[in-house]
Amino acid sequence: GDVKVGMITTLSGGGAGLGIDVRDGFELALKQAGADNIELVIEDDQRKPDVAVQLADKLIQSEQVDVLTGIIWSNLAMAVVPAATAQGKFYLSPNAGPSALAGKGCHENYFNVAWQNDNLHEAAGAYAKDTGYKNSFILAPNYPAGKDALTGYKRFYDGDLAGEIYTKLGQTDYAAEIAQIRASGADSVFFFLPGGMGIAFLKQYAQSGVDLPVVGPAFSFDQGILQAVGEAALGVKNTSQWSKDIDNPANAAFVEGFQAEYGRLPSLYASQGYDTANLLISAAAKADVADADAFRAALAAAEFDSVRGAFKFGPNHHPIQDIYVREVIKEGDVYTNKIIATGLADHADAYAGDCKF
Amino acid sequence: MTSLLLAEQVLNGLQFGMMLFLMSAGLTLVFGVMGLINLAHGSFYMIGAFACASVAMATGSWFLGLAASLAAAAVAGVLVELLVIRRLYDRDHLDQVLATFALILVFSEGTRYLFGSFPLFLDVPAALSGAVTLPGGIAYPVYRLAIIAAGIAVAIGLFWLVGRTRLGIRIRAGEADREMIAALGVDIDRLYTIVFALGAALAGFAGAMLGTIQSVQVGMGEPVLILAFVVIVIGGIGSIKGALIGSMLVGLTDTLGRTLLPVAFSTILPPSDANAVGSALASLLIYVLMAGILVFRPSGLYGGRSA
Amino acid sequence: MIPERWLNLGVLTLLAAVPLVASLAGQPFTVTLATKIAIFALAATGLNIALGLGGLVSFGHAAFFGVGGYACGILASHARNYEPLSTWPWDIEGTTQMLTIWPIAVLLGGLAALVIGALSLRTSGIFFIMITLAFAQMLYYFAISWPTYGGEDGLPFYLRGDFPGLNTMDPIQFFGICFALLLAALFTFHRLHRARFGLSLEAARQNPERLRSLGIRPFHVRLLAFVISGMITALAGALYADLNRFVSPAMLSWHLSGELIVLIVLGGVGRLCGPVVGAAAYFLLEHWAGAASEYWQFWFGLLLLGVVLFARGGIVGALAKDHTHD
Amino acid sequence: MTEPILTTRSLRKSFGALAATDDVSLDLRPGEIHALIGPNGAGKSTLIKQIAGEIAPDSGTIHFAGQDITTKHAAARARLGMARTYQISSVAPDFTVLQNVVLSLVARHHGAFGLFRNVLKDRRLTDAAREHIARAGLSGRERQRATDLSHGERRRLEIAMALAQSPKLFLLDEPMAGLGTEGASELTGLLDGLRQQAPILLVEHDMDAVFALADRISVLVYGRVIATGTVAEIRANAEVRTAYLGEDA
Amino acid sequence: MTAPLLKLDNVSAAYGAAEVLFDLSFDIAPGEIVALMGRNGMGKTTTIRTICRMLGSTHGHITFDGHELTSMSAHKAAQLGLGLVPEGRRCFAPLTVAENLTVASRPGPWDLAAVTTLFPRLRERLGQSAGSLSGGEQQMLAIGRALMTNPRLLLLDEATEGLAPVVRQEIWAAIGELADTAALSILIVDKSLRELRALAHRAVILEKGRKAWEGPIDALTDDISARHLGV
Ligand SMILES: Nc1ncnc2c1ncn2[C@@H]1O[C@H](COP(=O)(O)OP(=O)(O)OP(=O)(O)O)[C@@H](O)[C@H]1O
Ligand SMILES: Nc1ncnc2c1ncn2[C@@H]1O[C@H](COP(=O)(O)OP(=O)(O)OP(=O)(O)O)[C@@H](O)[C@H]1O
Ligand SMILES: [Mg+2]
Ligand SMILES: [Mg+2]
Repeated sequence: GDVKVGMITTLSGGGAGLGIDVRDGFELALKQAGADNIELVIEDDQRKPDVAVQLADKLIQSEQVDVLTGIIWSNLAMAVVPAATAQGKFYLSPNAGPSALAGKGCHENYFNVAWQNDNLHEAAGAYAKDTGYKNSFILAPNYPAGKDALTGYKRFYDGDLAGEIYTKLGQTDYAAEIAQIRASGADSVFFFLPGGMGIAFLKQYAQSGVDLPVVGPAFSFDQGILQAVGEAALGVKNTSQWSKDIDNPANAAFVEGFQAEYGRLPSLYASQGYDTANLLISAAAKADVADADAFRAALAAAEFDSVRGAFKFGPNHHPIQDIYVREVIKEGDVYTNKIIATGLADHADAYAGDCKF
Repeated sequence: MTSLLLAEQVLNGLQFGMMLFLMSAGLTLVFGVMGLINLAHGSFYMIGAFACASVAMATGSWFLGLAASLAAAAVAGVLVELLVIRRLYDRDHLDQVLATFALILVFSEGTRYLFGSFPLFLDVPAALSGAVTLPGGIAYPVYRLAIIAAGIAVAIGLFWLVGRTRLGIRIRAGEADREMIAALGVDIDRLYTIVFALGAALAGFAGAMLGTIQSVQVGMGEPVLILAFVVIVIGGIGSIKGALIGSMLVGLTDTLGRTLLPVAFSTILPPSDANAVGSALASLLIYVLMAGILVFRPSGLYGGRSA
Repeated sequence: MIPERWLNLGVLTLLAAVPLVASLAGQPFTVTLATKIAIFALAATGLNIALGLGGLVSFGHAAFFGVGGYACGILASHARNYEPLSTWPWDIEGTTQMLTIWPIAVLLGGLAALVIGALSLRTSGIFFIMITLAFAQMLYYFAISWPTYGGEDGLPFYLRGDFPGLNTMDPIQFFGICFALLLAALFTFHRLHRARFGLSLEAARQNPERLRSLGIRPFHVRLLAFVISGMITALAGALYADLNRFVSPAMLSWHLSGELIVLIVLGGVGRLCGPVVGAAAYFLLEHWAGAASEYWQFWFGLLLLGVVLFARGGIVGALAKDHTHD
Repeated sequence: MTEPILTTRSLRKSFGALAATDDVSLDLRPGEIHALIGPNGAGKSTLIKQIAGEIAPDSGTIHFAGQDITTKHAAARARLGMARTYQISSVAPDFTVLQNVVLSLVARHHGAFGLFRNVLKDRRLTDAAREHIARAGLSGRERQRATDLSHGERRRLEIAMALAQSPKLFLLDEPMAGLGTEGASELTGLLDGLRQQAPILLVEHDMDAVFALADRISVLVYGRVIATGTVAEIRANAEVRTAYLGEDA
Repeated sequence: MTAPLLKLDNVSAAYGAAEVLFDLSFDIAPGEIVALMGRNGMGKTTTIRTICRMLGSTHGHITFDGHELTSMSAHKAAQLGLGLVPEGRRCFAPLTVAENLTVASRPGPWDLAAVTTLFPRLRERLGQSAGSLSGGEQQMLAIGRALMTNPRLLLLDEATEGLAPVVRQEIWAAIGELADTAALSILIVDKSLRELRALAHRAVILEKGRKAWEGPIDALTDDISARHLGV
């Protein structure tokens, strides 16, 4: 049946790149599927939680959308999702997956198509363990997502910690942290520093003469950002549920289609937007959104070809999926990633048990 | 924590201070000397970084990029002064705030339009890359030493310009009474254009220098702006010496706070709480420092005036 | 050029009438937008007392906005979860009653303003701007890293507070509440402005030395102004939390402080309806520009620039006859 | 003999090596005009500032209306009944003439903390203010903003504001400056009548006015009082003639 | 007769909507001292500000040494040789005395040495900030600063206000000398009629922004001064 979708995402200011990729991925999927039964309204949240809430109100009240999607950041999701689902709308998350919405605060109408926030960090911890690291130095910004990251890493990593640091959100100089890493006797470094923080850290790390192996979640090594890090990232291992070299027809169609449409390589976020749209298309084909129960069941079945290959939802409507370990390589002039291992297979999140619809 | 590490952290603190000084030098000049609250300082910083990155990418030469950053920021400065700022001198400070706030939007989105939403690549040139071993065995990145050198050079240049030249005197006179200095036969309009462009060029220079080891992206100027204001306010407005000392203070406080507070708290709290609490406090520390200094010295460390 | 009084009347009538019509026409989002405008106008009216009358350019009013917001959010979320706020030394329960929450928010905002003001008012000019920023930033970083109430993620509480006899979840009714409070604040501003206090406060801005030699200590006058100002802004914060059913550290960020200043300057510093006109212009522009282009902030910036350059004394200043003191 | 209203005892104030006020003891009795003259930079304004409480003396005491006010702040002194004018006009520039004078009235008699009543609609206040404005020769200018006044008009506003304070003591720092010949003679007449209301400490370089008005004159040179006496005594003082008056006095 | 150095031709001026000066014409010859007189608020300062281009004229022409000033910016006009001692001194408060003097100096006979010889008081205070000077000292500084630009026409607006009688006499003497020896033209506003009579060659009296009287100073009878100046 017909579905009206409201997308709230970050299209201006800092962090706009992520939202733009999600949007482009989403639109590409709609276009490829020729899904003209899906009407899309897009709004820019400027990365401000209050603006996001008001846009949600607008989409729900004035545009009367059936489904919301698009939010990039956990704090914006926390502001929008509970209110939207409470009003009986569906929310499909193409990126943020705060733990509060996966466990006690879960909702039957909330589907996360990307990951629960901890997932990639957990895979990094598992990889560190498999590789035999015994003494990791771990760091993340001092805010909830940062704390989740370190907790996630520690959940699967079982060696010692040479150090654990929370940096300031938005910090750009890491000389002091790097000095601590050097002095700590660590054998590896795990970091979660999204956006410009990660670029700054890696560049400074590369200049510092410290050359311990580095692991991190995909966010600092994704297509959009990798060119800015440049050589400093070469060889770094990072964890991701997607990579452009995953070998399946859906992914091939996506990567090729995205490059043809937008003239750049797709990113992790684009893949998530793409999958979200395809999930929606599959559900809309099976059920009428007016029949909420049927539509919900159609979403939960997740019968679409994910660019990640196998994809299914767990009991809390969060993905159960493989998470890969990638290595940053250089292909010609372009820095990109190559899968080298599977960090966690068929992985669900740690909070599903707390979720009762 | 060993004393060697402590020494290294002190060095890092001073070095961070130098970075802060580079960021605030242009702001001190424009703000302290011309009395103009220029929120768009961060935009010039960004323009410098983007100019450097794109020219370095196109030509392969970082040094050409650096030159381009100066030129681009200065040109932007001249344009902004002629088209906008010039009309605002005899207005309320607040009009300047609003206008330069609007300029931030224009520059940020303009840059995003031209360069896209993704960070640009800009890396340390081969000549300045790698680390050297300092006496005492601290391995220290060459590029950071270059930043220190650049900071010192800028400081000396500004001291001379503002304190020792007639240009400096005239600008300060212009700040006190624009109409009067014009009536004495000084073309204060042109002087202000020059100074504003110089301030912008300094910001651009800082953007290129620091962007090289940070990230070159839209919005990179905003955090810088606040930090730079903190620095010059602590030091006292209009005082280059104050800006220098303020930078060092902020750099040391921030760096040492970041590294020592978690250690200090770990004596009373379990390690991961200690980290969280310690670093939470560390991120407020420079504001505590600023508020503390201003409560006891209401016009900063070296400020005589409260413009 | 029209007399300022007529302009004010027109603006307020418009602000009341548009949501009414929109509500009848089934355009609830227009009502939400008007509510946002009214709330920000309220917050900015608070700031206008300090900034417009007293010349105290506070770059930290987000602190009070956030304090009010968090007061509302914390009380409401405790009430919704049936967890007492504290059990020692007293039992304190959360509440969802607006009539209880408001006084608490206002009181806390006033208290915060008293402390911050007492320390900050030792300085002046840019130093005042920066020290108020410093205090707000302290609160901001504290809120980000304080996990109890969500840290950076913020604190959702799903439903608006209750007001006797009204359904606050109905956009137009909630708008009514906000608009009434805005009118009350504007009335307060108007009276203060014309009273001995307003006269002294303006004199303290123009020439503190002279005021002192006439027998009034500028510090006392300013401090009171700052406290009143903080209280009104805190009230607006509580309403804003209710509007979004959500609070987060973003309410404490320096962007918000800056935005409040921008609203006032845009509308007209020290003018009664400056904050209202500023908020309306700002958010409507944002709304329309946002719909027009991905690079809307560029055009929005240009528009703002145009207003500053060509409308002296803000929009009100450009439209209304010079306000003579009568 | 009546008690002096104002007494300073051994006041000292230095700026670095410069002794701007050096052991100054003087007094002001009810009903008198005591003129303070001396070369530029002698320390006259500095002395006024100490009496008004704007700068603190390094040592010495000041008594006013029977109390020791040495450590009281400026606003408290004003409320005790001290009014002063500034050598360089100091008014609220964006206020109208009327507002400035009303402010002055309010500050002296009511304080700042009236939050509700519209002061400018209070007829008692505005009528009184208009009267003071008229006495200072500014009638018709009530609605002009202070910054838009001419220099001489602004000097008159200063005087109107001091009058409005209805003080127990006037400290006037060069009130004649900028008034023009006609204005100066008008003001001379005004001050002449004012001394009955409150005594005046008058700093002035206009010797015509000083000689016409002063009951006593003190001469300040390099921060020290070198002579005090009647008009005739001071005119005859050779030291004063060379240090200050020049040959045409 | 030589060509006038400064010539005002039907000049009107206004502050925004408030018209203050109406159709004013007069001129000043080289070496001539002209006194500009009038009660408070009659437009003396406004005239001087208009000449200096601190205020635009709404009507009429001002020429200085053959240059049309009317469309010129303030600094260009000053560079032609206008030296202003403004009402209210307007020293640059945060700058030191020495900086105030040198900030706009131009080469010529008036240099730091000459000015500090005229005002020994300033020599003692060269390093002090101008804002902390006594009123009279600031007045000396304002005069010194104008002389340091080595002007051809000196505009003195209440330049002796607040100066001690001895100093004032010195300044009057100096002014007379300037006009005689350096052929400096002077337009002077001052309250002391007595000195003006002794010094000036001619007088212009303003009333409500209009020229009420003009003539040689000797023709300024008590009758006229009583009518226009109130004394
Ligand atoms: N803050 C200060 N720092 C240094 N010197 C100062 C300061 N204030 C005043 N002085 C000096 O103290 C002396 C006395 O100044 P004051 O203003 O009292 O003089 P005055 O007698 O009023 O002179 P005038 O008749 O010129 O107004 C002057 O030489 C002045 O330069
Ligand atoms: N900025 C202004 N805006 C409006 N009116 C002004 C302004 N400045 C001066 N005026 C008015 O213009 C008239 C002339 O002022 P001006 O300063 O030229 O007088 P003046 O002759 O120099 O008087 P004084 O002897 O008091 O210095 C006065 O009535 C004054 O009120
Ligand atoms: Mg004096
Ligand atoms: Mg005048």
